Amino acid sequence: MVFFLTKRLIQSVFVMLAVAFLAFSLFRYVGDPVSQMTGVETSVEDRERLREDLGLNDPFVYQFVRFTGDLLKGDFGYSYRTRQPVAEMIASRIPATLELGLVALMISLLVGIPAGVYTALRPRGFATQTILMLTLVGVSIPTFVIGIMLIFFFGVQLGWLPTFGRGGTVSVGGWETSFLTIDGWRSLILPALTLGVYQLTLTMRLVRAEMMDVMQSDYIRFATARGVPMGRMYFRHALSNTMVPVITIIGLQFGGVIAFSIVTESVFQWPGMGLLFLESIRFVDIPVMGVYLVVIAFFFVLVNLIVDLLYVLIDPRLRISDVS
Amino acid sequence: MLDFIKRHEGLWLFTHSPSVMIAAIVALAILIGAVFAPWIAPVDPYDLSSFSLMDGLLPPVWEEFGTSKFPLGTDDQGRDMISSILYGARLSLIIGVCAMAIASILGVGLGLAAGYIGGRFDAVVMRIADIQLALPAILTALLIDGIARGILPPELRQDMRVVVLTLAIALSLWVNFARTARASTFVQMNKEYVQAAMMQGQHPLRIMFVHILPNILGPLLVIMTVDLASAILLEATLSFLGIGLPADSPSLGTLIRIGMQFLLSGEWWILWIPTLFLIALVVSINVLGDFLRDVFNPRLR
Amino acid sequence: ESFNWASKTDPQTMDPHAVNSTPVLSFLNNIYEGLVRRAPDMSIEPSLATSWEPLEGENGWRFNLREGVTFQDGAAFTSEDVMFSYERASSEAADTRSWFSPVTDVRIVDDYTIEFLTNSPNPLFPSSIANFMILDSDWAKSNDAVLPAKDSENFATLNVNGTGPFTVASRDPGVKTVLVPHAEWWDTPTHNITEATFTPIGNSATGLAALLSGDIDFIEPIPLQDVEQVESRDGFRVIEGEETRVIMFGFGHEHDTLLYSNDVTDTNPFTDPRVRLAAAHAIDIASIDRVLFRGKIEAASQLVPANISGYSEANQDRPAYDPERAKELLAEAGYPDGFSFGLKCTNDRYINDEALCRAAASMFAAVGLDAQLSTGPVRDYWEQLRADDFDMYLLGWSPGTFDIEHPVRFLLHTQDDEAKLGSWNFGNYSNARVDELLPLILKELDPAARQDMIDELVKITQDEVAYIPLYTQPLIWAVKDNIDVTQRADNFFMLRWVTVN
Amino acid sequence: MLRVENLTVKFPSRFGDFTAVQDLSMTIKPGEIHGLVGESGAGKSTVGAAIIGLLQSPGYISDGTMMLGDTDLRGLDQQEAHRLRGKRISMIFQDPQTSLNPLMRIEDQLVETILAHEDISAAAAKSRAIDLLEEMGIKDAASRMQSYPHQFSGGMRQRVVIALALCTNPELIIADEPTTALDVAVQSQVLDLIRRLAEVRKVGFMLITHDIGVIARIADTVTVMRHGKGIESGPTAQVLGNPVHTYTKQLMAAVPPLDRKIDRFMVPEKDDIVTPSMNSGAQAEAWLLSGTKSDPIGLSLSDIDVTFPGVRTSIFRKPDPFVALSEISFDVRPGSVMGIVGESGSGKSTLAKTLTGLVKPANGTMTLGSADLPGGKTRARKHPSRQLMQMVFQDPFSSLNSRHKIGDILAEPLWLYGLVKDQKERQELCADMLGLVGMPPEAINKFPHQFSGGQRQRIAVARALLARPKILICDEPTSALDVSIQAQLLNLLKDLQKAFGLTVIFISHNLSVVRQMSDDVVVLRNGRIQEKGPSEQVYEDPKADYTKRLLELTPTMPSQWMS
Ligand SMILES: Nc1ncnc2c1ncn2[C@@H]1O[C@H](COP(=O)(O)OP(=O)(O)OP(=O)(O)O)[C@@H](O)[C@H]1O
Ligand SMILES: Nc1ncnc2c1ncn2[C@@H]1O[C@H](COP(=O)(O)OP(=O)(O)OP(=O)(O)O)[C@@H](O)[C@H]1O
Ligand SMILES: [Mg+2]
Ligand SMILES: [Mg+2]
Repeated sequence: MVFFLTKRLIQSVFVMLAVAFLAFSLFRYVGDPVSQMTGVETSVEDRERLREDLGLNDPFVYQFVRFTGDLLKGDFGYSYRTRQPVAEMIASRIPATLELGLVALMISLLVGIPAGVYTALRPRGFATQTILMLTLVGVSIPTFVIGIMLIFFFGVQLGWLPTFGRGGTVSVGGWETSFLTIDGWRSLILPALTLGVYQLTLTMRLVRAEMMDVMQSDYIRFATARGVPMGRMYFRHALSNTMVPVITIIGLQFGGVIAFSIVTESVFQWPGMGLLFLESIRFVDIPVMGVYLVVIAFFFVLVNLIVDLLYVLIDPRLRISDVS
Repeated sequence: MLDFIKRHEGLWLFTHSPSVMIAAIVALAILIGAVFAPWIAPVDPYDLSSFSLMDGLLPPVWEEFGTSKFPLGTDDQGRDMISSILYGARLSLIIGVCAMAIASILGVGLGLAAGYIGGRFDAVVMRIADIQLALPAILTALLIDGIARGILPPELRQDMRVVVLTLAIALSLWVNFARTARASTFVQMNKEYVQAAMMQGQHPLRIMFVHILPNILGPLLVIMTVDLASAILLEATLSFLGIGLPADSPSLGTLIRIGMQFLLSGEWWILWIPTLFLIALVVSINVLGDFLRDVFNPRLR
Repeated sequence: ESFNWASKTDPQTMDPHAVNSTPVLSFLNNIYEGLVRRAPDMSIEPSLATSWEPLEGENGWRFNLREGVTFQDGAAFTSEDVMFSYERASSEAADTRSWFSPVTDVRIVDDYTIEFLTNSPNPLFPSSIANFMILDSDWAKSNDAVLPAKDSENFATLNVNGTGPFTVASRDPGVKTVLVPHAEWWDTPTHNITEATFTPIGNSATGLAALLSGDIDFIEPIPLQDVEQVESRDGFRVIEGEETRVIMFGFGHEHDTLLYSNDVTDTNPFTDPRVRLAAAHAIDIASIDRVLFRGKIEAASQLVPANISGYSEANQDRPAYDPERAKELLAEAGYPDGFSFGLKCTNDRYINDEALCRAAASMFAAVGLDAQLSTGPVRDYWEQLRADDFDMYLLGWSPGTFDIEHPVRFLLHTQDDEAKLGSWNFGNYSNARVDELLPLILKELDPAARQDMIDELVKITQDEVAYIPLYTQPLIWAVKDNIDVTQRADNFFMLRWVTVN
Repeated sequence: MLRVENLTVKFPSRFGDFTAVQDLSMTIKPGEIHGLVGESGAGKSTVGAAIIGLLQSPGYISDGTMMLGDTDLRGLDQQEAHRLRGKRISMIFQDPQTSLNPLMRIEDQLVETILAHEDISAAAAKSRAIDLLEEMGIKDAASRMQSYPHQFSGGMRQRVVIALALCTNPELIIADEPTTALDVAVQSQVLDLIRRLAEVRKVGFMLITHDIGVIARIADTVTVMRHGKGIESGPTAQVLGNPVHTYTKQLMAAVPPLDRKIDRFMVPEKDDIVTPSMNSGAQAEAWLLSGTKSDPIGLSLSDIDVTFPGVRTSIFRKPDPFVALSEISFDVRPGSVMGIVGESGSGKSTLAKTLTGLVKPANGTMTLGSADLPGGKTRARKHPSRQLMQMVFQDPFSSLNSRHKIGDILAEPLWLYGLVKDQKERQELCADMLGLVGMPPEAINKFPHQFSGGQRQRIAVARALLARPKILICDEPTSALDVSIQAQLLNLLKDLQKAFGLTVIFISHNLSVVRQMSDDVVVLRNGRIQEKGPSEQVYEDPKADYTKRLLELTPTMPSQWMS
């Protein structure tokens, strides 16, 4: 088990390095930072001087080594656009994105899992067919359309919920959270829903498929044959056995949550990393884009390490250490 | 005929589920419309002289001020909505199908080889897949866009946008194929027909593509449909974020992006007609994908 | 009263000398002040200087400073601060450096008098430094912000200390910035704001929704097509005006060949004024106005709108929409079937820029000019233009000095890197007489003589179709009914003119 | 106690209703073990499922009565039926590997079952569970109960499964192939346990199996099923020892005896399988014989070791390799049949893979005829042994590529080894070869799924023969087949071996089958040879303890029952 985790850790480091390289090497080609950093009336010499100062004229390899070196030192550089340290900018946006992603994930799990179980157990019911059809439509509508519709319906027409931003946040030890104020929660509902709908559908369908698979398995038939109560059978026996594939996919879907959080954040003006990233694309803010990539990769790797740990928790067969 | 249908499980199921048949008809209709757009669309949206700003913002024919010349109305440029949508579906489908094709060829090839060869090769392919997974599609699109910008001469850039977008989408989808192909290959590797072929001394490529591939096509087909749907959506999303196609190349995504500007202004048709069209297309592809999933995994029925 | 407003972009920095862009300058004008400031009608009025007069016997201006002004941290304002700010704003690290290119020296006369020497008589100098904001020299020095930050942040990037009516209470870049009134402000406040919160909202649909749901009180700009919707709702109002920005098409005057043509590759037809005029005749501004801009634009005949000083009344006609004439002209020039060329446009810089270009391309096509349209974000647009990577391009220009000399200097004068002239004249339009007139216009103090020279210059550029001026970009602000705001033609939003009823 | 009358079960499908069980009647008394035998697809499992109310959808009981004591099992609603399951009827499934929930401790699974049916405290349930496990022969039950299923061996797991079925004292236990997945030794223990439980606890057992030996050993009464119908029923000794019905007689004749070697099997007349007719494969036979350029060749192995890399558990320590075969040496005489027996996991398949070059031995040498036979990847793809050695695999369902037509599958060796260049000739030869193995030649245009297991195995044999091999390796070629089909295939193999002078390596875990087939035999255990020698000698006078024990524990029928 320790070995299993160490192995994953080493692989993760490798993934991180590769992403750092990609982040750096490829964003070198996107646009020209100098034209973004300077205003309308800056002269050609001034531009050239700035280019030199930023090290943009140095050889590619040299720039990359400097980039990774700085990353390792924890020096993430300064934004071309705001001139703030990138580390601070990103750090201040992480809570927003993580809380949004978390709530979206919670919605997707809390609704998706029961719905998946229900539709697996009653595969032919009317409700099941309706849910399946609705979710199919759900994954077929682009996220941004869903977001805008929600805003106009709940924000403008009904006026129930805020239309943008995070609302009131409270700082807990430097972490700006929306979880502690009513306003914060109200602001969270629409974006989380927008982001969650897609994930919910995936979760539901996955749980359903796995559940139907597991329900056919010998140990479920055996449990039925010895009269284990139905509820216990569905949730204790069947559901727990669907969890390994389900959390695998949820871990992988993290990438999806992040990708679509870019869209959601842009629609809801949600002050998270995705919004920052979009802004930095618009301004060719290479340091922010690069670090964003690295941070995303880091979270991805982290989530997948956690998933690996969860496997070990869920599945006793993986606890190799106590096999005789 | 009836007997034939009865014998073929898939066909039989197909003729017995109305929703799947409707989806197939819708998908087929859209496909035909898209393929034959140049012949059936009243106006060619790429021919700038074929429409005029003076016809701009006309509503569909059933609304006040609508004219039968533009049954579904016009957009802010005076383009006929029907033509835009047909050409839009054409472009979206081209991008989706090509992206899916590239992704499947790349993914299946790598996945199959990884599953077959195993060992270090497998590890390397899967780590590359991990890296790809860590980069959301939008980021991939930007990266590809960046490379293209770096290596393409300027006069090609505009024309290459479709190619760049297709590549970007393909790159963000191949992992699915690779993982599935690899997992299925692992299963097949334990089947004795593969061992028989290996033992006979058949060429590895032949074993992979002639023996194993046909046996793992089922799950791959399912992924293909699902990924076709997501490729189309991804194109729309990228276009919405302004990193997709330019506005004068009408894909369903750019049409919706343009339509978004008229969400509130009363010209609802500019947004909603392409949106509904996109939803109809994606829903029917997904329904077909679901259906295939059922056919290939009878246990889940 | 508390007040919430939104706009598309967040000011990148709080440093008044670091970035020379409208969002930054507009925002900081609420916090910092210059020696002079602009009134709602754009005229120059005293601010930190109570009066100013040209120097005698020398080229330059003397400014008499206001006494008893304090910075937001309580420090007193003196000529030292002006001197320091000048040095800072004209330093190499500053993006505002070019404002001071005519300045040869600055002299402190006493605590409340300061003189700016220029290399030639410069009647426009006071109005050209309306956005030159003064910060406290001690504050900057003690906080290590002597120079504007260029590739890293410094104290002044996030913190402020101006003399203006508002100061920053909290700032979360890209998310929100809260301003509160500066209690010790020297002028009498006309606003009734106790706290003002600014939020950047990039997506215009979201912004509009935020306004309509009451989450914000004011937003700028809103999409033209939504004006009706906002006005039809109870409790909201749209304030329309004309910005000083003129939108135009430019040509690659000095290009030998077309870059993006499928048919004409050996020559550049746009070097022929008849072809340029044909292109101008092909544009149907009226339809563009009606369909794309919902009747909210004013057609333009020259590079500045009518309310800008130096506007040439004598030349206010623009080429009429006349496709037939356009075809004739093309035939005369030797292109009876037209030709194809590349048209470059932004898609996120000006109002409806992409739609405009698509419409224009279709209008060009109607006379045989087959425009290969390429639109893209502004992020690398200027770079492409600078690299001469265009056949025809879209440009919008707002005269920073509110005088016609500004576009002449940047867009019409032959490119001259030394003298920093013609730096945005991407196609390098060049006319010896224009080049000759510019310094004369700059120096001339007699308004009538000056106008004559300007009229001549405008006439030349119109005859040669140096650019195709299209229209003046509209300003569309949307507010709640209970808010009074004052719209200024430079699209600066001044909190001190806001009242919440 | 259990009385089933005229039970009929149907599975509706788009082809109409399929009757899986028809008019079946039987009774089981308390303490009685009632065997249900019959070949695959006879409907045995369906009967069990119908009684316990777990028929797979869309199956339904169309007719008949089922009474458990005074309870009418057909009259129960869903909930009543579920309450009755476990309480009064329990079931044991074939595979102990998959019958237990891998994520739950044994204790939890036991306690939950007891608590589901009885109103006692959790502590009481736990102590009951401990007693029960100890009764099942699991030592130190209290602490072992804390383990997860994967921490138990197969036999122990099946004991746990039985304990689970027993823990609420049901009247009837339906055991569906409870020992099929187990070793003979473990099987024997489990059978003893069942016997004891029936006697001591007076539980009625319905023992479903296709292994007549098992029935003979412990069943009191037996029902023979075929095509969903009960063919014959009564006390075991009477039904099996003195069968009345022809089908039963044929079935008995097809069972390979352990205690003697017979020349050919009596093959039951079955309507769905064509009996091999040697005359229809004349062309193929001639072709095969014409290829015999030289005499049969032999094979010898000396000191073969095969290891697999162990599971790595630490980055710092290299894992211990897993030794699958160690010091294997034997010679296969040219033209003879070498039998290899051993329990599951003893390394039989690994040996076959080593010979065929799929696995590389760590040590030792192999020689084919007089030439050296390189192992693993060092054997070139074009090495002559690739053609000379062919293999028939265990699983007829996976050894043929289900996406290829039979014709293509068969033609592959001809094409690959360049034996027949002409496409049409190849097809003709393939069709004729099908005749040789007793299949209709039209089969070449069909796909594997259109054939039964026995037919596919014949196709596999045909494929092997089409390479014109000198050596045929058969890795458990009949273990997935019914006895009657097994008998046919074994006859076929014997005939072919004689006709073409093949050298055969015949691998099986079934001692009786190996005895029938082989000239020499090697007994494997844990990768080591326990005994080798001429087969009659090994069977009649085993030297190694292990061989003796194996022979003893294999369930057999009293020899007087066999004609
Ligand atoms: N769920 C089902 N749907 C349709 N047909 C079924 C189903 N289950 C069983 N059958 C059919 O019923 C018949 C009897 O099957 P059953 O499983 O009872 O046989 P069996 O005697 O237990 O065979 P085996 O020894 O292979 O387990 C078979 O022909 C089978 O195809
Ligand atoms: N590729 C492999 N990697 C690791 N261990 C293996 C591998 N193949 C086989 N083994 C192990 O080698 C041992 C012998 O396996 P083998 O398949 O030869 O047994 P067998 O006698 O054929 O058993 P069965 O009757 O179940 O087919 C088993 O313990 C198995 O787990
Ligand atoms: Mg069965
Ligand atoms: Mg084996």
